[in-house]
Amino acid sequence: MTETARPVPGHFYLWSGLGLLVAVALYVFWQAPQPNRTVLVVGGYLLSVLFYFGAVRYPHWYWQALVRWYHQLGSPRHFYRISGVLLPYLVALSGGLLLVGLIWGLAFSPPHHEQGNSYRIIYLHVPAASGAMMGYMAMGICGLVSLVWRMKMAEVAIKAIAPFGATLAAVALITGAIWGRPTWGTYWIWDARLTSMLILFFMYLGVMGLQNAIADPRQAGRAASLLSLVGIINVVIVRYSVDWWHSLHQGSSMSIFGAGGSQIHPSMLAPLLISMFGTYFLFAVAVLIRTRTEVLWRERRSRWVKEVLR
Amino acid sequence: MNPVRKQRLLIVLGAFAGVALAVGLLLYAISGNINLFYTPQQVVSGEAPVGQRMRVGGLVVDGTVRRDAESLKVQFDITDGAGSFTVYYQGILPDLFREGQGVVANGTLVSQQRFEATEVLAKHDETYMPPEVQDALERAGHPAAAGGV
Amino acid sequence: MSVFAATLRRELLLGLRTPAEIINPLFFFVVVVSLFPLALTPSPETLRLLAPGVVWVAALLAVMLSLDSLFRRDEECGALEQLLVAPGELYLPVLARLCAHWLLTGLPLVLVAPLLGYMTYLPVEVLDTLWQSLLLGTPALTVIGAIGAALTVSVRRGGILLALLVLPLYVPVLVFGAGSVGRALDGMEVSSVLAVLGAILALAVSLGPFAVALGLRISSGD
Amino acid sequence: MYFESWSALWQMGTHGPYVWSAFGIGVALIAANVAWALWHSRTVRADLKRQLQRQAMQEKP
Repeated sequence: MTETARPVPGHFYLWSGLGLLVAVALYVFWQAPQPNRTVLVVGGYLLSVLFYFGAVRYPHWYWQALVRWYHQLGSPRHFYRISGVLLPYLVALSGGLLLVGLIWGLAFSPPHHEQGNSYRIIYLHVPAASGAMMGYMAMGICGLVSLVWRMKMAEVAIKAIAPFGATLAAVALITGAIWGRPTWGTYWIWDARLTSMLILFFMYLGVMGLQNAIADPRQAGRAASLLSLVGIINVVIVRYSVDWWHSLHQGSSMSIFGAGGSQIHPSMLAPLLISMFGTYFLFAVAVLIRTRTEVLWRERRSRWVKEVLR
Repeated sequence: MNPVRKQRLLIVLGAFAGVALAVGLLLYAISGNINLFYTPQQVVSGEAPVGQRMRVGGLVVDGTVRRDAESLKVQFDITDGAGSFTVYYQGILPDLFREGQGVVANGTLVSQQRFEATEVLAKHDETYMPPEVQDALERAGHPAAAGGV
Repeated sequence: MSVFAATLRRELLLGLRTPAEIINPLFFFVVVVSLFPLALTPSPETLRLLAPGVVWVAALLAVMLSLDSLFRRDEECGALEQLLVAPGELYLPVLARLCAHWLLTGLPLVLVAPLLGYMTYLPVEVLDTLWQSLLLGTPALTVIGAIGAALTVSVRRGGILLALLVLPLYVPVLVFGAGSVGRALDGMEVSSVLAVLGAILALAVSLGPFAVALGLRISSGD
Repeated sequence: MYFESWSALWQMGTHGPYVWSAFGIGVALIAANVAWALWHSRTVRADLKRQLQRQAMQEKP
């Protein structure tokens, strides 16, 4: 599997230089809000370079690595080993980022020009909400993988994601309610975002309930896979339908990030982004802990578990 | 083609037709006038139907807010720079309601100059900045400081 | 296509033989709607405002409660096992079952809805929108709910669980269904909202049976 | 630090109760979730170990 190092060909520089130019031009002329633009353009460029090296230049190595990675992830034994190596780093990373982000947001970032200090709830609220949303998306993708390729690890992952996702959704709802009190004058509004987060919370509960109701783990896993896949379509439709519904009845103008995009001052954006990434890593930590437990339990009769526990 | 294959093909074609129908219906729905949100310019130019319930939005014109001393009645003009009209409302205004700020009102357009609101919502500003930055922007006469709609 | 017709005929005949399963959801619908004037206020203005939501929520709950009988009987008498081991695609028999179930439980709701709308003081012009929206909405509710019913068919006493799974999935249909009647009440055009309901129905009918069939296979431990 | 003193940080103008209660509840919920996962992992491991030992005991004699 060792590929002899080939010299980087000249036309690579040509194409990547052109790509860089296009990226810069996009960045300059694009009308999107600034932080989104930066992330998208830089991320897109890096991804395209990765894709070039992987899929175009060294396709053989790329596919081999992908297939091997997929198989290792799909095999409980390898997953247990790799996740055990990864876990301490993830714990350190998430703990560090959350500590820095939350303390920075609470004590060091400036207050909001209209809301004063109450806006500081954003540093917990937005990471929790986006984590809950991304968690459901991940669950839906795992559902697809488990239904199409019958991959055991994907079923286990769904079971592991649901509890933490539900907790994040609950945290987003509670902190949002507390934030709403000083800002809007009420704990609860049937705003599009709040309503869809509430539905998301219910859908997490549904997946957990279905998991618990079916005794056979394989069957429970596949049932939850189908439900989370159907749920993903629902989450998208609910998001739009509630928006529409409000354009019929009352304003969804209270939402924080409207269609016009958000403009957050860098002194507030930095801690927000840091605590967001901290939350994502914490999500990974929680999912890995639960997945490892479940894997050990499901594979308890196999030899490798006995060796691990010894 | 054997019958099982044929049946499968028919089912898949049927499902595709269903999805295509759904997309077509959605496109039809989007092309219709769903949005009931009107800007002051549309109201003044007569695009907004008089006598119907709708939602309007704009900036509160400086110095036009008049509160009734005895009751909760209040009136103010809203504008988007291209036109303005008067909103009449009875009730408690939200905390973020200010002159020069964006508002959204639900109610009925009685005439092209008179909107009777049943609900007034302060437009929550989408910008997040510290007060010093806001002051600096205002001093520089930056339009964003006035609060977008 | 003969599979479809045969299954539809069989299911309709079986359903007509147990009229309680047809009458119970209908009775539930009527009783729930007529409870609201007693609980809230008999004043026409208030009731008229609330009527779209009340009628729609009652119809939604009636459809959901009727789902319990959708696969339960088949499961108990072993017809479901037979269906799963039979050669050919599950899509058509499943679709036929859903059609039969809707014709027996959903259609009566649509037919009786104008009467209930009249009793809750909806203006006569709005009654058209009411039954049209229910005609488009209730089959979608049946199909979406059937996914949940298929997943919980092997769960004993799965009624509450079914509600937990299905009610969040019903939100879009409810929003557009009650929204269309509300718009008609405000004297606005409703064709675009009805078109969205139609789109949801088309999507549910064309893709839903696949999910239901998969759910049945999963529940049977396949 | 943006605030001049610890008490100012605690009070945050008038918004202290809101901010601190939101952070308290949110962080407590998330921490409880992770703690629950850890506790569950520990009990499962202990159970499996005990099972293994019992099996080993049975096999020896």
